[in-house]
Amino acid sequence: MPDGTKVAQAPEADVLTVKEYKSGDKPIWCPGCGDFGVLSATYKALAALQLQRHEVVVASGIGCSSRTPYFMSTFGLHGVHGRTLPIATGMKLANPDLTILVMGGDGDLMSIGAGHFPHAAARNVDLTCIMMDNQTYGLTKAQASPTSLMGHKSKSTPYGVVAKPMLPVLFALASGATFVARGYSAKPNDLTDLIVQGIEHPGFAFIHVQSPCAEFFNTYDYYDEHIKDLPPGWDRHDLKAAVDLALTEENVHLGVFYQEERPSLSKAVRQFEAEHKQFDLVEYVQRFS
Amino acid sequence: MPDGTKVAQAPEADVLTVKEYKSGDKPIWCPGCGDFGVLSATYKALAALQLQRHEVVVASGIGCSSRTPYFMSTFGLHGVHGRTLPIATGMKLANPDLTILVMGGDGDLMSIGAGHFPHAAARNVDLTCIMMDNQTYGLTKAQASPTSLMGHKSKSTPYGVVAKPMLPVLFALASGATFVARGYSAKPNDLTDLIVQGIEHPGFAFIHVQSPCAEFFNTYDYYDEHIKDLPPGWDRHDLKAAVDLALTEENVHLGVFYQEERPSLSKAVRQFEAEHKQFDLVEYVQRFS
Amino acid sequence: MARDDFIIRIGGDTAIGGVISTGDNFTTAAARIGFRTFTFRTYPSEIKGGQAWFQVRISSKPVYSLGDGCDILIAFDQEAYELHRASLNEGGVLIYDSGLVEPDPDGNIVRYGVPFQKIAREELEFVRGTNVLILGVMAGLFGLPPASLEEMVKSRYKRRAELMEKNIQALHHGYEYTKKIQKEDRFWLGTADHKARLVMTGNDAITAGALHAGCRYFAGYPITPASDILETMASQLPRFGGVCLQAEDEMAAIASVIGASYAGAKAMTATSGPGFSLMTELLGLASMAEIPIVIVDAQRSGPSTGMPTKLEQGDLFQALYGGHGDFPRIVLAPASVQNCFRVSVLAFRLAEKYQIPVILLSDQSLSHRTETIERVDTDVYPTTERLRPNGTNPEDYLRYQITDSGVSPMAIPGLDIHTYVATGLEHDERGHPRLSPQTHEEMTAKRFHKLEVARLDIDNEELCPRYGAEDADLGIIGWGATQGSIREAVDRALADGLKVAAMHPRVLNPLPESRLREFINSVDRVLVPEVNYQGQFAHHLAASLGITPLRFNKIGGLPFTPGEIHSKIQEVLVHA
Amino acid sequence: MARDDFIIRIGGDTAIGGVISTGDNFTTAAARIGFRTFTFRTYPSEIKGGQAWFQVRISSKPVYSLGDGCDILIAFDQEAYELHRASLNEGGVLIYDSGLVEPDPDGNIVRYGVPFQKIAREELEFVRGTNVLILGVMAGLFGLPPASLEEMVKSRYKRRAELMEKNIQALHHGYEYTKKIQKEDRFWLGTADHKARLVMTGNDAITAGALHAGCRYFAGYPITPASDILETMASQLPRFGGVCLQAEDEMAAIASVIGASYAGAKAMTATSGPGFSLMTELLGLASMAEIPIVIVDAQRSGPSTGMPTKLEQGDLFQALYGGHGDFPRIVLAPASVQNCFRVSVLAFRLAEKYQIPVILLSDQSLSHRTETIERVDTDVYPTTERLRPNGTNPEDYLRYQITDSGVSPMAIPGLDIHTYVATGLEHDERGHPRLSPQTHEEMTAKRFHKLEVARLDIDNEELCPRYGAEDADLGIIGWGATQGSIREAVDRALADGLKVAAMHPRVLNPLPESRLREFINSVDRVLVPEVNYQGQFAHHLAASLGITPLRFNKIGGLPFTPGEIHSKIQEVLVHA
Ligand SMILES: Cc1ncc(C[n+]2csc(CCOP(=O)(O)OP(=O)(O)O)c2C)c(N)n1
Ligand SMILES: Cc1ncc(C[n+]2csc(CCOP(=O)(O)OP(=O)(O)O)c2C)c(N)n1
Ligand code: SF4
Ligand code: SF4
Ligand SMILES: [Mg+2]
Ligand SMILES: [Mg+2]
Repeated sequence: MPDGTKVAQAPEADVLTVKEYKSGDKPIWCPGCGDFGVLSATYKALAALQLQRHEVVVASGIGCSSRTPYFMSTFGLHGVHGRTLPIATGMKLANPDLTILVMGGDGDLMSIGAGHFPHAAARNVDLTCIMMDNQTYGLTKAQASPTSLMGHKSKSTPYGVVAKPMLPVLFALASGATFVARGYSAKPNDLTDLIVQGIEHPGFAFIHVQSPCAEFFNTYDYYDEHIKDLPPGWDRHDLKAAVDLALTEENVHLGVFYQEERPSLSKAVRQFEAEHKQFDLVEYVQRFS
Repeated sequence: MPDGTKVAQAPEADVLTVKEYKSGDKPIWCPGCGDFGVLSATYKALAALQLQRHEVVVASGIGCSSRTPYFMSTFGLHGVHGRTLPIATGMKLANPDLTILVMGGDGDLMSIGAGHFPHAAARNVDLTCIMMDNQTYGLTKAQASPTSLMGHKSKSTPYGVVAKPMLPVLFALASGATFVARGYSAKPNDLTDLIVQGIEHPGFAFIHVQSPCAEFFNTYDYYDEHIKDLPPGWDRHDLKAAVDLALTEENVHLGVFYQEERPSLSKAVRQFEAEHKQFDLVEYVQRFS
Repeated sequence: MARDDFIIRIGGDTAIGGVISTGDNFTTAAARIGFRTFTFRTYPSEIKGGQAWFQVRISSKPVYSLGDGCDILIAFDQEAYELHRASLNEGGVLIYDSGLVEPDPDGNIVRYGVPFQKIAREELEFVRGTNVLILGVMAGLFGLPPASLEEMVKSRYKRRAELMEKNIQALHHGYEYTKKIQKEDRFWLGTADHKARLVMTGNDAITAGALHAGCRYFAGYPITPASDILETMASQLPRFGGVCLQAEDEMAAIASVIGASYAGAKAMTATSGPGFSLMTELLGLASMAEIPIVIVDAQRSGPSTGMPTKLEQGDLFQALYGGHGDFPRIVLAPASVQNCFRVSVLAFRLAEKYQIPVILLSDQSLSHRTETIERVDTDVYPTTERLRPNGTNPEDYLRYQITDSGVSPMAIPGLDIHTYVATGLEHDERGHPRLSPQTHEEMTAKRFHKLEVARLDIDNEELCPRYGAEDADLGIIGWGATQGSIREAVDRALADGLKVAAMHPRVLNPLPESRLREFINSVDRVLVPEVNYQGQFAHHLAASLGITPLRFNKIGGLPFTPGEIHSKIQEVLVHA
Repeated sequence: MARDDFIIRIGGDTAIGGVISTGDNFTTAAARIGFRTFTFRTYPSEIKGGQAWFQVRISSKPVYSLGDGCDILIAFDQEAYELHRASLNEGGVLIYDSGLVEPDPDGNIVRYGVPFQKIAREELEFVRGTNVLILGVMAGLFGLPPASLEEMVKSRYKRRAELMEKNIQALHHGYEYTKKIQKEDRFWLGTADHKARLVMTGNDAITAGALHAGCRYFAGYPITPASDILETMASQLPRFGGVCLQAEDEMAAIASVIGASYAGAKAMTATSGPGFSLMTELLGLASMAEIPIVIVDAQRSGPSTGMPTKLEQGDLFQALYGGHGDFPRIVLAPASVQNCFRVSVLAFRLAEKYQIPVILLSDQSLSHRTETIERVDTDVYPTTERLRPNGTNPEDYLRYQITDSGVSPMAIPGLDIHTYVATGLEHDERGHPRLSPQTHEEMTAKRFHKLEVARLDIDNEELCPRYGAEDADLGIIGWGATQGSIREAVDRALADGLKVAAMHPRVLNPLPESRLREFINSVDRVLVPEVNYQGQFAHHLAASLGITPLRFNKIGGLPFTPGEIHSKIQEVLVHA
């Protein structure tokens, strides 16, 4: 949609491998950080889909997880804390051919960004939102987050968290997301597959990733033990079943909880364009005479 | 909790009637506005509970519905658009003996205020949140709101709303609210009863009120016809049932969907106080020597 | 001698209704046959009920302001009469519903009592026709050909034949009624030039300017008095191939505008004070990441919720200085409805050229008042495209390259293969985070340097016009919608023989320094009138130019009248 | 001659670790026996890895600043050596891990190479003891009694006997090791006064001041460098009978603070730039509804996310002018850690007394550096309670009564029976919405009048001290954490025979105008040094006092050193 001529594209490698999606910059995360797994799954998903680097934008907020764009050779935007979903919505509406990934933390998307999440889901903005949930604030060094469990003691909650943890999968389902899944950073191949599906899904795809913070809240042992696949024969089109499971499970099921087809926002608004007579300014100002 | 001596209380009438809860100011709503019904139910609920006027605070944001505090003889705060829940949280934490009502619109609480709602619910702040849902922005004259139905044409959505409507009852349940109910402004007696229960509930009580905008989006006929009670034998302690119904119904069931006991935020934090050694400043600064 | 430059004010409770529409209809009819009009409207804060009023100045010559007081007052009810009686100028006309209003005797005015409601009820049996009846009376009394009004009524009810019929009847009834009235006043519309002009509000003109400039993405959240920009964009942008989004709040609105611009669209949001305050953090991101955006702030009376339906020029501080850290932004203020179009186009020009957030400060009076304006010749206002990395090898691409102008090429995802990461962290030329003192110094200087270059674009007569005496003793510097009143006041003072001049920059940051200095140096004293309490522009001028201007402030929700400024000029020059 | 006023800098990669804790431990041990200390620390932006450094100045006499460069550099690795070598003063000492660092030959410094890591690994078989080993070496080389360090190690590991043992061994190993070193430098800690002082950071002192002033509600959202105020409040407030909330964002934080204060608690929030920008709208509500709140903004290098771990004085504009509409707020800036306590108490005093939002501007250096400070005598800082409607008949109660001071009695729900509605709409004295010009004028004047009355409280020597020559040619006006460096620079310039003086107001709005004017009038020229790009305070002074000060700006994330300001003084007075 933007004006301006499409610049002749430089010849890309015939087949894009993971290497091509890496930027020169080495991730600055702590050794063992779950985000490494998410990053590598993202590289692999892009390679699997053979997406052109200049047609992909990775948008993020602020946090350890939100550093991701710097490690990718695609376009990227590292914005402010909590506003990534509306930023990405603008990108998609203005330039609907782009593939847009929103990557951020549990704090970024569910605390300061909580007000935007249900609206992006309800609008079915066509993007893939990958939330790296470490149940803590990594970058600001270990305060509680909205997904911290009750009783969790942290620097900011020395006597324990008193709020019920937010359930990201339930929150997404209740908000009207059309693709809702969970992955685990320590299972990057499965995660790759989810990201591929999320990108292919024509609407708001939410992927909740358990991505432990090795430095401040190391939950690998817990998740290694508890993580499991969705029940066999899971019907991803059964919203009620998805909601009921999300309501009771301990955030440990991996796979696609739910998927539905609904016109995406960018599709719907382009429809208006098609349906209504086009104007130019002269015609438009006519109405003021 | 605030310092300062309790001022000798002026003799109140022995029994407080609805009249005593009215301020001198006449509501400035349009004739037929649903908010009249909500206001009168609120008066009646306070009278039913015989709450002292100076121990009640009605907090609101901006919108037609948020004008409510001016028509009450209690304490009140008419703040800014969307921030009422955190304002009320501060009130309750600072002064836990107060009865706090949060009153506002679907725009105030679910659009600009959507980020605060799940957190207030998750924390189980002990207050009663009465949302007057007219599926439109009344005060700014008839733009779409988060509860407007898909396809709804409004001044701001001349080609129809493309987002799925938010489901306030589901949103509250998914966020961890411990009391969730729905009323209808045209049934003020039932609504009074819900508000009484909400105030008595020791935690976050959310009351979704269908309160039509007579001026810009008159839905009386629709609701008069469709509104019905919760199914007979409804078990208000069954979260799954509540969620399942909220997921599928058309926002028409009246009554208490769900109730649960969980320590409220103000209780929980007072507990910290009780459990830990009290300091004065001299003791405190000791640690820096 | 008949006067064809006069001011009509209409007042009444919105519960009765029709105050604004009666005024609007009269205005449109007059404008269609070539009269110049200038309106003002103010709403009560109540949702329904409370006093609204509408004012229109009509003339066969160009009009620049609302004028002083009113010449003709049409009182729908007693409260309206009481509220406005003091504003009726000597020799003026009071028209009132003689069934509802009991005016006091007053020898200085002409009074016409007509039982409007009674006539509508009893003679027309059509109560809802009261407003059109009044229109007919106004036309008869002041010489507006009823044909022009009839045409309007027809087009309005073109799909409801019965209503059309009844309204036309009411119109003529009113018109005929005036034949029974003994005309004692001297107001009479002669003939006008019959030239086709546009009647637009400031919001309309801003929106039209944006559409012309190529704006193809708009996001906003409803707020008075900016909502109609959102509403117009919602209905029109799809017709221009663009997209409009009603966002969940103002942060989401500006965030999505930043995203849309990053992705290549010219993008805008519009809001008023409270929403503008909420945008503070993201304004800084746009400046730091050098993403062009346009923000319209239709100022209203603050602080906080303040007086949402009233005007004030109170957000200048926030526009100039709001936000943490040092970052540049451009601030514009259109001076009239006609000027709104040009300044709106300019906003996009500067935003795109300098990759910087541009704030366009309008205000409630400008947003909602209409003016007859000349047809815009769009060719005069060329559109501007941002600098792209055309031809650069993607490996060598520096998104934040330090250049002479401070402007660096900006790649567009999907169109350019020059991938990069836009960021709010301090960064090197490639856009990689870098927290060294030297980088921060260089990059801060780069970003601010763009303002210095932009200053050269705007430090000119067109964007900073001067008016009045060459050799003035007093120089007035104004901004925004006060221009018309200042201009008329200067004219009156010149007629008094006073030496006064005025300058009215459209760009408030960066300031057109050389024009301003020249002006300041050419006068003895500087007066800065503005509709706010703190003298925000005076403060900015004082700090930026090292002057100590006289301040002249008015608050309360009403615009300056020419008379108020004229008196102030006299006070400074004559009585001082 | 031995020098007992010297500066140690320690640098290294955080992946190795221990840079900050080594410095902190040495500092605490020195302070415990009566030395004055002044520290500075800076973190990398990486989560793990990247260069951190710590600096401490130690003296037996009071110290006011970080000083210039460093006298002793302890390089943990090669990169640290390279980063800091140029900062090592002539005659200084380089201590380095001879297994990791290869220093260039340099005849102007003394070098002690010790294979720290190797010793720890091979001799102690305790790699994690490297830092304590270094501490032992530092103690031995510069005369700190090892007993004081031993005590610290003991208390730190009091619950882990084995670790305690190993660390004490490492400590003594390091101390003994120095006997093998030929000491060639002249730095030696003599004896100090053994007086008990406190070692606090600015954040600690602000928190302690707030607790003393009666703050019983705190809400915040984590952000560098303010997070530790939230963390301390979370652990301490319950012990004082108060409540602390980690909010979901900064808007919720300030909103809940407004609610808590409305409900009667003294309430505060703390944040840094991005969060402060998000609070803009609600700041206006607090001012309009006259609800006392305290906001700490621990400034960091902006704009946008900027350089989150670096210092800058870049949020002054936002503090003074941020927000739509005209509304008053008070802005304070503590000048040192010692001063933080007092200014924090003052913040609550002014907030409660004038029912107004008070912004306390700290910065990253002040937030995180420690100083040895004198024990606070809390009696000197009385607490203040807000005016209540005691005795008034509730029927007659006017929440927003217009009074001589502009301050009106504020009822507290539950305690007072004087119910009212606090509001952000313009309102009459009772608090009822009222949108008339007259009400808006009167109420705006009332709200701003409070600043004029508050000015009388703060326009005094205590809160606006003057320093230096009586008959100065050059007057320096500074604000915030630059005080120490300015003071030392003035001392050096006075020693040069230059006539220079300094003034350092703690209150930036309202300005202590009479003290400032007197000072300005007493000097020929005014210089305003500040750590920002635009010269924000200079701008404010220029607009407010009609002066045109010389500006001296530094950005990049490091504080002014005394030497930099001294050179500037010389440049202005000698070389000009
Ligand atoms: C407006 C604002 N508030 C606070 C911060 C400080 N901050 C940076 S990241 C962060 C939270 C990080 O947590 P999360 O989003 O879960 O990401 P993680 O680091 O855990 O990956 C916070 C509070 C900020 N940058 N901006
Ligand atoms: C920050 C901000 N944005 C926008 C507005 C304008 N505004 C006032 S009320 C309102 C929405 C009203 O809708 P709702 O909350 O549903 O209340 P209702 O009037 O329908 O009862 C809006 C957008 C505002 N006052 N402040
Ligand atoms: S702090 Fe935690 S989340 Fe952040 S980089 Fe380290 S391990 Fe990852
Ligand atoms: S506009 Fe609608 S919501 Fe507002 S007062 Fe009128 S009827 Fe009620
Ligand atoms: Mg996290
Ligand atoms: Mg509504």
